Amino acid sequence: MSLSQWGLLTIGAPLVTFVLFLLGVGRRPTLTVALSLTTAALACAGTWAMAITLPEAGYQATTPWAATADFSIHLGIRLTGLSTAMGLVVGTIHLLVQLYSLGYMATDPAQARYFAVLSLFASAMLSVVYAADLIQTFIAWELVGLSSYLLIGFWNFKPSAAQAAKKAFIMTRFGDLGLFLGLALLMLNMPVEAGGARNLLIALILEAVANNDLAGNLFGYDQHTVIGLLLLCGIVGKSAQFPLHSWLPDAMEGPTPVSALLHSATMVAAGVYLFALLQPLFLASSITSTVALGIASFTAVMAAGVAMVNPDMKRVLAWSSISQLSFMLMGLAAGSEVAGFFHLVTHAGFKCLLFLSAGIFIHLAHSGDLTEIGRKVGSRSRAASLGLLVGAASLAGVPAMAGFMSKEVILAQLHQPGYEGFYWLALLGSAMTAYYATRMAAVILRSDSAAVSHHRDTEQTKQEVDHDSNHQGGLADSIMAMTVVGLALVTLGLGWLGPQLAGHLGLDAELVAIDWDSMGVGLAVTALLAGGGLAWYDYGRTGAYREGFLSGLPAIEAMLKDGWHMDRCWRWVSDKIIAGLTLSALFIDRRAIDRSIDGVADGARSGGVLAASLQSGRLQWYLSLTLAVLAVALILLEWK
Amino acid sequence: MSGIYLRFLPELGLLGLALVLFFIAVGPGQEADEREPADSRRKRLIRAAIAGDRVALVGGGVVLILAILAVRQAGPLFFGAYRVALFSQVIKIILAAGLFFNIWLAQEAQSLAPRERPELMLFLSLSTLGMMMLVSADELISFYVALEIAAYSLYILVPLTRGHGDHNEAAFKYFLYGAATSAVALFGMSILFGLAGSSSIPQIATALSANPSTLAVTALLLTLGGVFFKLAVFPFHFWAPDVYQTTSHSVAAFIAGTSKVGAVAALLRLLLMGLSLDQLYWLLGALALLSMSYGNLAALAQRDFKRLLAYSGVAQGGYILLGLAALDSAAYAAASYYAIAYLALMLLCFLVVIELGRTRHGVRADGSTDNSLPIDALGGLYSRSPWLALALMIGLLGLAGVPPTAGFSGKWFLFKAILDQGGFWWVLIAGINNTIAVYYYLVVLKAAYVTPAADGATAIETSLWPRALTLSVGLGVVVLGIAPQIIMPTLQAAVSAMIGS
Amino acid sequence: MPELSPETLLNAALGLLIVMTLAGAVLAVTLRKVFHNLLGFGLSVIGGAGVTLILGSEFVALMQLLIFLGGIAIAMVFAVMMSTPNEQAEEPRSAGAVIPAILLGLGFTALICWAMLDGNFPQSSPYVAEAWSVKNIGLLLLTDYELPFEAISILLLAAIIGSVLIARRTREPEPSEEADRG
Amino acid sequence: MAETLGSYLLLSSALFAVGLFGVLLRRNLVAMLIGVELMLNAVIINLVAFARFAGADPGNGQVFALFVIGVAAAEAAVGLSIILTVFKARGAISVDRLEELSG
Amino acid sequence: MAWLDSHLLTSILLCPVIGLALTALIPASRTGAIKLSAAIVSGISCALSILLWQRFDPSTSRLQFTERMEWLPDLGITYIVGIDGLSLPMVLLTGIVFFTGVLTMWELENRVKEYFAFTMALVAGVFGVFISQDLFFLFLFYELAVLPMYLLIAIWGSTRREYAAMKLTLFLLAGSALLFPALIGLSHYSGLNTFDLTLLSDANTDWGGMGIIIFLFLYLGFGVLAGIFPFHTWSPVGHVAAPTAVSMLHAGVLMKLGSYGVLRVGMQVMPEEMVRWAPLIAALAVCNILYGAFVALGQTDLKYVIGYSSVSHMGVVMLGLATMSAAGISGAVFQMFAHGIMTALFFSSIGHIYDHTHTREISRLGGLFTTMPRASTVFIIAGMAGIGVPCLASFWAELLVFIAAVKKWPLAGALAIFGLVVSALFVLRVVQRSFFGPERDDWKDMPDMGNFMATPRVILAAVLLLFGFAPFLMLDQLAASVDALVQVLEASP
Repeated sequence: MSLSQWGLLTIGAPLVTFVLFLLGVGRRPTLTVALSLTTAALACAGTWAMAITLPEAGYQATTPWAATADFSIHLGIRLTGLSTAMGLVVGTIHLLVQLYSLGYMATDPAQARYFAVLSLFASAMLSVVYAADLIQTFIAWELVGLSSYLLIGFWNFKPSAAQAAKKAFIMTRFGDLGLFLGLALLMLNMPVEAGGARNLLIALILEAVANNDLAGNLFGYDQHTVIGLLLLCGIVGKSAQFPLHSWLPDAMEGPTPVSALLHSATMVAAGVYLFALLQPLFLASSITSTVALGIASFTAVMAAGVAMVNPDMKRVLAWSSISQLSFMLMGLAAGSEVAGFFHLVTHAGFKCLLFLSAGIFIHLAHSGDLTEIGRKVGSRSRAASLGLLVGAASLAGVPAMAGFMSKEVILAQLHQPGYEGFYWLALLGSAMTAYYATRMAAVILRSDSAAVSHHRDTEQTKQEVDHDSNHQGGLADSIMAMTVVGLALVTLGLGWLGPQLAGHLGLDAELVAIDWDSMGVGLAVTALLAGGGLAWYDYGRTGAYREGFLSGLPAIEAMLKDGWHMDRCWRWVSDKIIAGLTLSALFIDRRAIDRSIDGVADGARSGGVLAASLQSGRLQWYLSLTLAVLAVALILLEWK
Repeated sequence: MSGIYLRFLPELGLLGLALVLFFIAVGPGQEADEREPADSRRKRLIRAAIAGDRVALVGGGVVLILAILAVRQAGPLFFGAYRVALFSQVIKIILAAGLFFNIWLAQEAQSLAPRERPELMLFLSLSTLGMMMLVSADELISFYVALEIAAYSLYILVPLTRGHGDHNEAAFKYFLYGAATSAVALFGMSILFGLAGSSSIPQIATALSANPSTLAVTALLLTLGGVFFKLAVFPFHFWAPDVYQTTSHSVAAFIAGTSKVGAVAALLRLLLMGLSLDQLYWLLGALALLSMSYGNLAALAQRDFKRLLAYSGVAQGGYILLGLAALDSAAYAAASYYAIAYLALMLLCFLVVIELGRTRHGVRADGSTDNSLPIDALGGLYSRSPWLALALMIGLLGLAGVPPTAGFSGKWFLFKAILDQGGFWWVLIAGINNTIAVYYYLVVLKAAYVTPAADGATAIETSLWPRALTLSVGLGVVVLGIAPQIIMPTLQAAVSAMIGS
Repeated sequence: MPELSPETLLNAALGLLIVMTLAGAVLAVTLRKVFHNLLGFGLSVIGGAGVTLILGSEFVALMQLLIFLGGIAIAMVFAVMMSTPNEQAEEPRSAGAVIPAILLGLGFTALICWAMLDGNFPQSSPYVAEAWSVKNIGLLLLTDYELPFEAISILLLAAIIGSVLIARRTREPEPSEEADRG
Repeated sequence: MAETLGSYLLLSSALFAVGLFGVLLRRNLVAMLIGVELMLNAVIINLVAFARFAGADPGNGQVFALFVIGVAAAEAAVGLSIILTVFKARGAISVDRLEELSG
Repeated sequence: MAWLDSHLLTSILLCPVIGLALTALIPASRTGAIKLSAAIVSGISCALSILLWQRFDPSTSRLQFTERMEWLPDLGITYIVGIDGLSLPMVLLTGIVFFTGVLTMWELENRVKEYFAFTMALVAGVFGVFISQDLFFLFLFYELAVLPMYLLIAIWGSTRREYAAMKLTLFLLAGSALLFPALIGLSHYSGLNTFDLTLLSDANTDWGGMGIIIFLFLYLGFGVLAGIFPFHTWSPVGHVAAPTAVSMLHAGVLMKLGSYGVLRVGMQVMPEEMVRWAPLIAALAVCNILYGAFVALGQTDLKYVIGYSSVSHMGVVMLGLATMSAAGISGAVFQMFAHGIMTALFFSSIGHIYDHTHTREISRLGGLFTTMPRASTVFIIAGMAGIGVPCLASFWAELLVFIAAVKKWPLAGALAIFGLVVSALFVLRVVQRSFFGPERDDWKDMPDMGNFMATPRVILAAVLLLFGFAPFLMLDQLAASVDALVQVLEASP
């Protein structure tokens, strides 16, 4: 099989499942599930094959898909170190989650729709990864958004799920607004090749950026900055960075495997991947990189803060994903290509592990609340506890674990002159990460010894759990347990794959190596110990008050619980601005335009009544009127 | 010698028909005979009336055939007082066709007493005869007498409606308004006679073009007044709504349809005299726009269908006058094409009025006759009689200028001719007027097609006559609309021959 | 006494006739009783005939007198007698209706008259007695104007039948008008 | 009074005006008819005057006048019979009784 | 087959006319036969338009399948029919919407005979406009398409139908009151006394002062039907009142007559005037997009939302035309096609919902996804197309138009793209309120679409997906004609 055939198979196979589902195969769930599993396996095999047989200079095969005289759009695949590595991650995790979902969704009546949309997501995500033309990336980007909408709103009979799905789609759409505009401007300012039709082939873009063809100014600013900032909007939207992040915690309404696959490992990582893909373009203007760094570092700290106080396990993991994504962005924005990406790979591993184990915990405890899980399940489920331990450890950044290895590279990258502020923020972030990671592990695993803290279960996680819990144990549990254990083992080894990854990306392994006795590592370990210790003190040790040091500062705690009131400002925006615009538009439509047009019609009608009244019935009035008009005509004749 | 008879064939045919009808009217069946019981006398009268109707129909058909035969005739008659040309012969065919269809409509007309039905046929044919002579009269005196023949037979027909009522009021108004206008027209003609020194139209034309003065335009305007009265253009239209509403449906059909075609033809011939007076262009244009707008606006406020048709007639007269104001052969051809289309569409509308009239017991409480037809009486026509509904739809859509009827093509040619003479803004005003007109046509169509039949409204069984008429005229209108080249070239040739000579 | 030459006599007669016509016309229009109007109308017709006579057309003058006075005026008398039983006078129009009517009537005719007066009519040809004779009219009626001659007969026939028809309905109602409606 | 075309035209216009005035003002239908007849008289004088002074063919003018007289007669006949039917229908021959049809 | 080859267009035009004749002949009582004949006729016309699509030679920009017949030579009227890349998609669109429209109204019961007769007349008018190359016939078919609309809405309509029908008809005829002088003026002021479009556009006459007025009248006349900003209020009212298939035909096809008119008559014959007025057209188009989207956001009736979304999408079409670039115009034509199919799908799904629940209040409808999964999926597919989700036809159209717009007027482009977000808002708001959420008990026993009734919806969805997956099918057909038009536009001063 040639590379392009592999590519077509990887992207095409899952899509076939979705199309067949649409055409009616959906009526037989088992067939759909089987089909989606086989296509997932095929795709995963495809990604591995492409990663292994990648020729030295990369491979690109495109066909012009929609051509007009001004510009043409190409579809195809572009295999580079980066794209095959990312494809590998996506393919494998997707296969794992599909397996896991077999158990998780065993009893759900709409199972066929779930697996079909999941395959649609896989094909879209792979298409983002392997795209050769930025427009193809944009297309896949939108499809990913669509499938996340359908998956978050999978249980659409739940109003909260429907609301969350809509919110996710709209917010990411805001981001895509900037992305589309950026792409359009990029397309229009690309150097014109011979045929006169411009296009957005990534290879051409990188080449143009390299030999500085894109210089010049656009609306008075440097072109790189304008395009870079606009593309950044898309990334901020998709990877849930600061202004457009509040959809991710609500996205937890969806089934847990969805959260595992989409909202931790792959989908939200698409933004970071795009940044890595077009890194030379972003770094070409210093303003864009500093803005990216600023947003990322602020989001890291902000998200970590919320994660520290959030009672619900999946919400904690969601906020933690936001902050980890900011770390990746910081790494990339600070200039190193491998730092962010390595963290992306490891994060995909341990965050997916954490989510899958959370799935088991919630299945068993019938509730998403941390203390509830701690009390009911504690460490009874072997696999889940193992997953939780390994995941939490690498999340917190315990040395030699996957999280630590990749985060350390990022911290090292930030440790250069000029990035001091961001470095300290990163350190603070990793400390807070250590805090909430240990807090989560401690609350669940050490629940029996600690005094019973006041327990509050949020309404909607209750309902969600009822749904999860009606499984009949047995085969489903064992499948889920096996996947978690497998993933745990893989995550353990991930940390050490740094050099191979760098080699795959065509960079020397030095960039990823950690010199253990440097001051940076020391600082990182101190941050870990500080955060972890504090959390252990609050939650882990016997007799802990399980309150969290923040309960001492109720104002801050309330703000953090409410997610820095971001939801409230977005609702304000939608209520005030959008509703206001709608009402004024309605007013114009009903009052101004309609009223004036009906007015014209009534005017004509009253003109009619006036004209008819001329017909008074008196014969002599008729005659005099006729003569009067004739007289006027005669006068006009004389005068003209 | 035979040439002369051939040239005068249609008029001779009509005279013959009038003679036959005269004898039927005063024939043996009519005189009152005490001994005879009332209802047998009534049956005899009805039989005589139906016999009269059939004879008139056959006679109308014969006249139509004669007119078609005589279409190629050309040349002067009666010592130059009468000119027969392709244009006059074409108009005679249309007038004969109009008469034939009007007689077809008036078969067993209910709104006239059986005793007076032969007279109805007699005066209809006399009026058509007058109009035929009007068209080829080449001399002011015969023009005036022919005009009066056409007019007086209609003044007599209007009061002939069954019983007493407000049609008498309309009759007197119609008569006196007509008399006064014809007196004013005569005054204008006398001035024309003075200016040209002779009453023959070609000489007047040469005299007027020799020294065009405001007096010439004044005189021509007054003379045109007489014909405007007949065409019911704005300042001369006041009689139309009352007459249409109150007189019997068959007479109203004739006044609305055929007599308007005659008026258009007469106007065309009179305008020959004023071709060189450019002030006339502005005057006629202004009159046309006024009458178009007045007709359309007034029609908006109407509740009675025939009154609405009257005002719409004023508006349609405005469109035709706008065409005639362009004073060039293409415009004249378009105007006559539009007049033909208008005649056919009016026949369709009045077919519905007459058939509905049969089912309405038109007598008010105080015994006076009520010939009005409110629009709501059309309610639910689609279910009561699909044939009439179809006829009404074609008629109304044609009047509204909706393709594929001849109304649309007519409007298109008319507006093209006007615009070619530089009337861009006039065409815009006419277009806007057309939109206003569509409103009240749709109000009627809504009554017929949308509002369900009022309870108690019985189904109207239409006999073979009206169905055949709907099919033939309706199809004719649609075919004429889609393929105007059937008659358009002949009209253009006729008009250019007339203007050229 | 100015000498009685034929012109002064002619002018005097013309003056008298004009005054008679106009006075008759004004009487025909303003008096309140219809009979007085008819008398005024008769006077005006006689004046008109006289003027026509002076203009040289005896036949037309004669016809005017004959038809207008003999025919139309008498018919009107009959009509008035049949329609207004007790001869009551018609109350006059209010000033508000009169003035606009006068203004309109006079204005309209003044406009035409002003246009006529400064209109350039062709040169007047010398008076040829023979052209004005009755023989010439008879000749013309049967040659040049033979068509209107025939046409007027149709018109008069139609008028007679029509008026008889309409008038008949006023006297003897239709025998079974209602029954027939069935 | 000078015997010129102008004076005759003045006379006929005056007569026309008075006739018009009669038609516009009088309530009695017959009086209106009289007004119309007066207007026709004015036309006759006009025609004959043109025949005499404006170089028109005298025969033509006179014949025209004759036909106008003829039509006037026909008009009076029809007019009077219509007035009779109005009288039967409305009981009076005054124009105020003829104002019911409007709008 | 040779006859068919040379007279393909006239036979497409004659299909509905024959359908009209057939419907007239079949007695009113046998509704089944009438529906069957209508289905067959519409099927044939759809098949013929697909045949046309397949036989079309995309390499040249000249007119194809032309048929010519002298009609009234000295009045400059000749019967010329022919299509090029611009009108080909429109003919296909009409064929598809006509066929699916007839199928959607399969459950109609009252006055079936008249309904199908008027629909045949309407479609004959629409076909006529898209294929005729002579102004007289173009205007004849344009007016023919307007009047049956009145009766269709007034008789079979729903909320405030008579007011809506009258308002719609008067609006369109006011538009045509402007078109009368403009079209005739074209032939008069161009000096050559003909209505033949190709002659007029090749002559590239200098219009002088009157050119401005004529183009303005053309743009406003046709624009009223295309729903441009200030004159759009008739279209939502008309859509809501019309029965399902009529609003499918109306929003799907009739609104395209307006923009097609501007494209064919306005841009081809008077390029320099188009260049002069392009900024105004673009500004109004952007108003259309944003204004339509925001008003749709505030609506409570399902059909009103779709009505205003059509106004917003037609704004995208006009924006595409205003950019006068190859991408813009081909995007506009593609959007005309895609929006036609999408709105037809929207209305047919709402039709099914309305027929059973007899309400279209968004607040009262809820949880329909569980009660009627099929109808809801169809609505959601149409909704996704409305938002411009990839793999559905309108994505490509909007992509091309917006990139072209950003190139010509960056601000207009940005605002138009913002419109996308607002349209996402109102579609998802409707989907969330009416389709997702808990199942309401008063709609619990509503039947979902049967297999037969699902076929038209599936056809429409399939077309959306087909052109979404393979845009080159459409863009290659358009390429030659669009390039020719762009050259003409660039050549003018």
